[in-house]
Amino acid sequence: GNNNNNSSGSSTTPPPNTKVGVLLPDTASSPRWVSADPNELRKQCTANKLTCYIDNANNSATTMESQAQALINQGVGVLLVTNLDSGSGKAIESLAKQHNVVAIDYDRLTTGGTAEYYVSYDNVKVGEDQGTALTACPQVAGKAAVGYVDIDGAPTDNNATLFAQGYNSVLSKQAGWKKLGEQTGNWDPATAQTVFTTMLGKNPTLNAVMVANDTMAQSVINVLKSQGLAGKVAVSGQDATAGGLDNVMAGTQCFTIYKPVAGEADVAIKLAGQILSGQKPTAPATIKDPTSGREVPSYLADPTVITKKNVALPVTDGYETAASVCPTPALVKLCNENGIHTP
Amino acid sequence: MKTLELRGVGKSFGPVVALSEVDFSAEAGDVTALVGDNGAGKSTLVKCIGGIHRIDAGEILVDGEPQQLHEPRDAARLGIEIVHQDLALADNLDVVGNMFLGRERVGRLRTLDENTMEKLASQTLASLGVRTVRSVRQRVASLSGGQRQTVAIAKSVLWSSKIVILDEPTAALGVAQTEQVLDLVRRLADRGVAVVLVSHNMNDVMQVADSIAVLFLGRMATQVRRKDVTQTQVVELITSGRSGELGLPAESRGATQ
Amino acid sequence: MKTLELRGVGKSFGPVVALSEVDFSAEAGDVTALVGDNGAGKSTLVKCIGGIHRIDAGEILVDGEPQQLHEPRDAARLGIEIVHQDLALADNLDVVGNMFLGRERVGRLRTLDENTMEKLASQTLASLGVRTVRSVRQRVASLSGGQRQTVAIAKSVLWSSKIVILDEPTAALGVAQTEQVLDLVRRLADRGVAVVLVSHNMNDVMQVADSIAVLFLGRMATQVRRKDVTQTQVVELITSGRSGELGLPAESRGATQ
Amino acid sequence: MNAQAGPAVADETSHRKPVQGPLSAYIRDYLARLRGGELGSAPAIVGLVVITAFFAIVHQGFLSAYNLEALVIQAAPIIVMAMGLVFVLLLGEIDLSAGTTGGLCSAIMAVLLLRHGQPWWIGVLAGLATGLVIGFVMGWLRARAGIPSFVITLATFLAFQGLTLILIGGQGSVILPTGSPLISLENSFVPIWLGWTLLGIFVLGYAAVKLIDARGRRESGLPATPVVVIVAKVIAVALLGSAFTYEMGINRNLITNAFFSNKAQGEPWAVVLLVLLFVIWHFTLSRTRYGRHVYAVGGNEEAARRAGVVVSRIRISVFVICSGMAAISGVVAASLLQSVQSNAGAGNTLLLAVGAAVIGGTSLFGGRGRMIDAVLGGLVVAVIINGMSDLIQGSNSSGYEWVVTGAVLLLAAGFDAVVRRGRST
Amino acid sequence: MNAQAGPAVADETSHRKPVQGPLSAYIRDYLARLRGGELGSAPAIVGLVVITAFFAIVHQGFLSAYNLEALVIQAAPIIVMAMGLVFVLLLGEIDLSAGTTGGLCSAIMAVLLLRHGQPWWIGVLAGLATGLVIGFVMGWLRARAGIPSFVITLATFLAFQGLTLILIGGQGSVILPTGSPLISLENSFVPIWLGWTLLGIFVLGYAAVKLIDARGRRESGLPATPVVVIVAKVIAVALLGSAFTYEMGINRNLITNAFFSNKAQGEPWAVVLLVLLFVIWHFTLSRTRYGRHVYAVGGNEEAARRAGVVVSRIRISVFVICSGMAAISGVVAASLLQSVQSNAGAGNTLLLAVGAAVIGGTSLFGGRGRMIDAVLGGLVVAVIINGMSDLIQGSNSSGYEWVVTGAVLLLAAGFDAVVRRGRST
Ligand SMILES: Nc1ncnc2c1ncn2[C@@H]1O[C@H](COP(=O)(O)OP(=O)(O)OP(=O)(O)O)[C@@H](O)[C@H]1O
Ligand SMILES: Nc1ncnc2c1ncn2[C@@H]1O[C@H](COP(=O)(O)OP(=O)(O)OP(=O)(O)O)[C@@H](O)[C@H]1O
Ligand SMILES: [Mg+2]
Ligand SMILES: [Mg+2]
Repeated sequence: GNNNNNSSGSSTTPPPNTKVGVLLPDTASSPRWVSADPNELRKQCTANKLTCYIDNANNSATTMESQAQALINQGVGVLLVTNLDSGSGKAIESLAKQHNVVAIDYDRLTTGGTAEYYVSYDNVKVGEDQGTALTACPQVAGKAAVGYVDIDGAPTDNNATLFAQGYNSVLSKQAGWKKLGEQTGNWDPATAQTVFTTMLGKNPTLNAVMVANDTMAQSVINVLKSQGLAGKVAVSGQDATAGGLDNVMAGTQCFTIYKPVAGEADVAIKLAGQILSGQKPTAPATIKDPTSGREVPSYLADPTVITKKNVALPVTDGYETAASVCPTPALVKLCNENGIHTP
Repeated sequence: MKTLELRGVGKSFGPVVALSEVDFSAEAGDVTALVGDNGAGKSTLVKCIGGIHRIDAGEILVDGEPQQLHEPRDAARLGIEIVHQDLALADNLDVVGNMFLGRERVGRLRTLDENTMEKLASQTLASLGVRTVRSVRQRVASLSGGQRQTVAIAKSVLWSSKIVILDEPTAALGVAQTEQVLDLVRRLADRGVAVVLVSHNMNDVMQVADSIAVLFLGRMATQVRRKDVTQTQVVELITSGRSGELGLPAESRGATQ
Repeated sequence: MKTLELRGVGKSFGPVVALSEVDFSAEAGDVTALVGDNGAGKSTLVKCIGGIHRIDAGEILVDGEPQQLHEPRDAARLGIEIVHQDLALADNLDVVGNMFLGRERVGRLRTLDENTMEKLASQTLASLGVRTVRSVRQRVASLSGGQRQTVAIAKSVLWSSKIVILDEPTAALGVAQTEQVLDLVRRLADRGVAVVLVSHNMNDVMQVADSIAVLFLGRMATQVRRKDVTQTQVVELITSGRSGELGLPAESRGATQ
Repeated sequence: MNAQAGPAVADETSHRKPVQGPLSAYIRDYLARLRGGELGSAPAIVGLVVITAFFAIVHQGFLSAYNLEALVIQAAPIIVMAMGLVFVLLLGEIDLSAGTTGGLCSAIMAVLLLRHGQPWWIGVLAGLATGLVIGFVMGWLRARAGIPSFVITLATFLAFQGLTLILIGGQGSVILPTGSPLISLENSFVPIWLGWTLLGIFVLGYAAVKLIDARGRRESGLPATPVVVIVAKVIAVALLGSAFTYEMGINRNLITNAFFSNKAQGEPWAVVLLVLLFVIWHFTLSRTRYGRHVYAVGGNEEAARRAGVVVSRIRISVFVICSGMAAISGVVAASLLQSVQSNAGAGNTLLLAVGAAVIGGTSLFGGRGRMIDAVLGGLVVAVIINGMSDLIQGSNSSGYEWVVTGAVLLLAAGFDAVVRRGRST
Repeated sequence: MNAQAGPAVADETSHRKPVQGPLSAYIRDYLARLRGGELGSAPAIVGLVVITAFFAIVHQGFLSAYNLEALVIQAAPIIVMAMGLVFVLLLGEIDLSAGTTGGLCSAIMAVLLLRHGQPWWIGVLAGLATGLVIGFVMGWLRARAGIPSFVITLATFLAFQGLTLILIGGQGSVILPTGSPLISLENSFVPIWLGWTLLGIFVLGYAAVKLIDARGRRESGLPATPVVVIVAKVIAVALLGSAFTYEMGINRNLITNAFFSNKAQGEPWAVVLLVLLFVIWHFTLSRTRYGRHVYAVGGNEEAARRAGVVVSRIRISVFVICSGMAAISGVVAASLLQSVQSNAGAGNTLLLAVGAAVIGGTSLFGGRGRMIDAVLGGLVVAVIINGMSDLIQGSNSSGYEWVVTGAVLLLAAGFDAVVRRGRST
């Protein structure tokens, strides 16, 4: 029981090695990797007097591997890894281990990997929250019979599988809910739009659409709009993007999932700081790695479901700016009605 | 028995009838000249024999045996060696590479025997009177028109073949080189090869040919022994398909068009 | 004043010296024959005049004015029209498209005036004695060697130019067509055009030329009036660079190699 | 015998076919050309019909007005991009970056609209201008610096993907303002009466051009397409157009209920854009000096150069056209998705557009290709993608979908190749 | 005058250069060829040196033993794939699916290993066999059915991506068993003594081949490379090899801490594989009848056909080689990542490999290219990617990275083009 009060390490003398490497996965699965995470991580690093090197692998495992090599070459002592998949994640972690660098799984668990810690939101939980929130949408709440379709993320992305596992476990248990189709949108709006156009053509009376994230939800809403059905059908989302929040305010999207980056970033960076200063912190929980059965010391945060009621939260948190959520006069008006105040 | 014989050969390109009912023969030891106006079908005939075009009708016999010629390889297997009018040389290979293409010499470990090939190439070119090819290691893209022509001819004489067909071999050649090639043609025939020579140059034709075949608008006007005709008659046959008793019957001329 | 004049022109391709210190001139109303062995540098000289190759040394004068020829367009602008030995035709265009390439006629709305072009193309071909081109709407890829040659020649006579250069124009042509082209050459000269004719056929050269220039291994052996030499002398000049008093001084022969 | 002057030599030279009534001669000629391998669009059309029939059988509702509209608007960005690519391919060049160029241009447009409050047309103009400048720079690098276009456009493919990401930034996507005319392009419809009027104008124009052509040729003493054939073609075009316009006139709303009854009918505006672009570029390629020069450079660059064509200018121009069309394609795609993503134009966008042109009959080696190739090939690709999206279900569906898409693409191309077979030999 | 018989005509014919000592003649000749534009690998080498120097300056640690090893193992899959692509490109064909073929083959290997408990070599053989079969089928479709290779390989690009996804399934990746020799390929190191031994063998072999060649030519009375030049070349190769082997002998571990303390030294096994593959294919292309025929078909297919080369067999064979090398590349990539992803080989894999071959000097239009192109170009690409990943930091770094990678690629190619400039005209 060393200490899990993470802030205590920062007041001691600066550690000899202050370099932390961060490997982020891509730009398509969620916009968070483009600026939210880098910005927050950098902020935390500065606060903890650490030097952070942040890379994004652009959805290529080989790129991530080469970035890992480069960071290790920089002399980082701790490597935060948001893997693209467990395989390449494991390779990077064993590489790190080979070169005496401590790896932390950031946001995504590398199953079968060798990371010393796991800092994340629980992705199955995210999926479950999505499922539960969908059943609570006004369009379907209390209905005896609900027809719905799934539009999943890219099957190449393990997280998409975990999300789907989460929401399907909830939805399949709902009495009267009938799945009319399940397709993948590949995290790609064009694919999602093509797929949903066909789905709607086959099932014009569907009541709910379980979409894995906000970007693909936009495509679903486009199609619904063209049929005058926007707002009549419950549509889910994830990531609390500006567009997603707009759609939630407009009522065309039922909810989105907000995962405040700060909740992960500050924990991870403080942990890194402690490791660099020579400690071996003890995590508050463990998660069982389904592949190796190893109990991975974990720091887990909870996601928030954003509906029209609490739509202002991501903006007041600073996760999104009011300017990007409310770019046009019409949206400014809507924002003001919903408690988002533009300067 | 004729070394090479064509019977009733026909060939069309879509709507264009290039050859129709062509009979033609070439005998060992003879130089057979194939003449005709531009577009008469000479090169098409040569390409049919070479397996580049498939014939639509008729048959091609080599040593009296009907043969299926679908690929240039088929022709090569039968001992037919051709220099085409549209010289096909691989511009990215050097002179040696082109001359031995398809018949490279190999040495130990089945590696190319470049030294032997290089020597043979130089010798053959020299024997054709070419003095201006600076190096046989030069890529053929950089050769002059006549030099390219010589490389193509040299390629064909490197092998002992039964039938050698030359489609306008001297068109691009200088005075001395033309003499050498005509000389070569004569010597090949004397060695017992059946040589077919396509040419527009009546002097050359009258000088070396033993037999003359005249194509007119895709039809064979006539094939006669050299000694039975005069140059004027041949020219008349070429331009009008007919000369006195020789050639196509009057009513059929131009019907193929 | 000479219509076309070259002074001390030199051109090398990497290690290969194709032309060195070449002087040459052609006058309006004259047919100037340019002869030489294979690889002597005739086509290279023509390409230098045509702006296809840039010269390394010397200067090219048209009507006494030194000119920079960097692009074929530059030559065309000066009224120089050339039929190259390596006929450049766009195989994917038809005969009309090729003959008018770069100088298409346009009609209303700046659209191509296909009808006029088609008529003119047919007429020009007919005037060159070509009877076997089935349609001027045929793609040139399907033409015979001689037909391609005729299209290239026809292309050059469609325009009134000051200087016309023909690089072995009759090489692939039949007897009648050759006559037509030689006739054309004579008529062009008579109309005051400076015509340069590259040819290996001494009969043709002696028949139409007013002046003869002989290239030997990249150097100009001599340029003389037709009437001052015999055919034998010209052949000697071609093969050895020298004939009696004419040609390169003995010690310099072959030095360019 | 002077060609410049002599006018009256040989009409009989150029056409010695026995005259036996213009119609039967025309048909005989056409069949002979078909046999000879000059197939034009026939294989692509047959392929399109076969694939459509296939999906119409296995996927009920495939030919409904609802799906037909979806198909057209999904095909629009592919077709527009393929049209631009035809120019580049005609020169034997490639533009790997057309997809990301479109993405970048639409991102610039979206950012101007939403972050700088510009009106929509300024955004579109800025996007288009960007495309043209990009094309000019790439063309210049190819023509003057002599860098292979594969490498140039591979570099810009990467760079523009990055620029789009930087522009769109952390939001993942920028959503276009609702109600903007931009969105209408793919999502609102030509009034039915206007649709019929436009069809009428198109058919009349087509007829007029064909008839004037034929008259011109007859007046010049050249053989012309018989009037019967022209009339038949015009009627065919009119019928096809009418069938489409009629089906698009049906209300496509899937459900109506007490709350809600708006109607979706009329053809999408994108169709008008497509027809317009097609007519312009088809005209350019087939009837202008410029188009002729493009073919000439693609067929034999040296021949074109010797004929006085400024090859480098042609080369630059095709890149400009291609990138400009890519920009338009980007705008159309943005209209379709009502938003611009940070990865707009990446992925398979470009490959599908090139595939469309090639399936249509355009050669990758230059010199052969037409505008109609882009349209027909684009439709084939769109039909495959649309038809496929229903065929396979499940969260791992994309795996099977890729496999089947690949197989169908191969079948379509194989069919095409077999039909064209006659041409070789 | 009979060429078959007549042996003794004209040695002076083929070489009329004034003899003035073999060395100075050799140098004069080399310079003249350089001036004439026959640059061989010079531009790629200079480009490589310039880029490396650039990164070594802006990015301290770029030339460290650690990074050099990383660079080599990252370049390995690209180089292997580019080697295979050179064959296809030499024929003017393209294989868009090389990347996903590699992915599919490695997926098959991984699945055999992990789900069916096969030993590693069965997995590798199965993967390789799959590659060869794929290549054969694609080659057959190209050569016999006459479908353009762009379309065939676009279809297989999609289909194999789908198959890999189906095989690997929704977990995103399959992890190779720890300690398998497969992983060692890219992740463990040749013992230092063995490294030096292998280098010695390589240098001796190189010297032997060059000297035997020269002797053969001299014996045949042909001009040969002077011994001085050969010795100089051998020394250069030996020096370069020694420098590399020496640097790879340094322990590359940068830090030790409470958790672990390992050593990393010796060159990666992948280097041995690369050298082996290079020697085999270089030999095939430059010294066998087959290689000569590949060049001939690429230079002028018709000429090759007329010379009796079985063009379709050559065409099929290059696809087989390309796909086989793609399979090996897939295995190397799997070894690098110690796992196989469900999107293995997709994305930019193929474009980068083709880019490598082209930057090295291989033409996309066929007929021009060598094995060394793949190696040098692959190194250029790997240096850019490796150098870049460190250069740019900050939010949106991935966007900037794309942009800068594109720009550097363009610079490298532009440099190459400018150097080669002399050749045109
Ligand atoms: N692009 C080039 N690169 C290298 N060498 C060249 C090139 N073009 C021509 N040569 C060389 O220059 C010399 C002259 O060639 P040119 O084509 O001018 O000869 P020519 O007199 O026209 O011969 P021919 O009568 O055979 O047409 C030849 O030795 C040829 O090999
Ligand atoms: N591939 C082809 N497609 C269509 N027509 C062709 C093709 N090849 C040749 N032709 C036509 O066939 C006829 C005969 O051509 P061929 O080349 O055999 O003539 P030729 O007698 O060799 O003439 P030349 O003396 O000019 O070489 C010509 O009218 C030509 O246009
Ligand atoms: Mg011929
Ligand atoms: Mg010449």
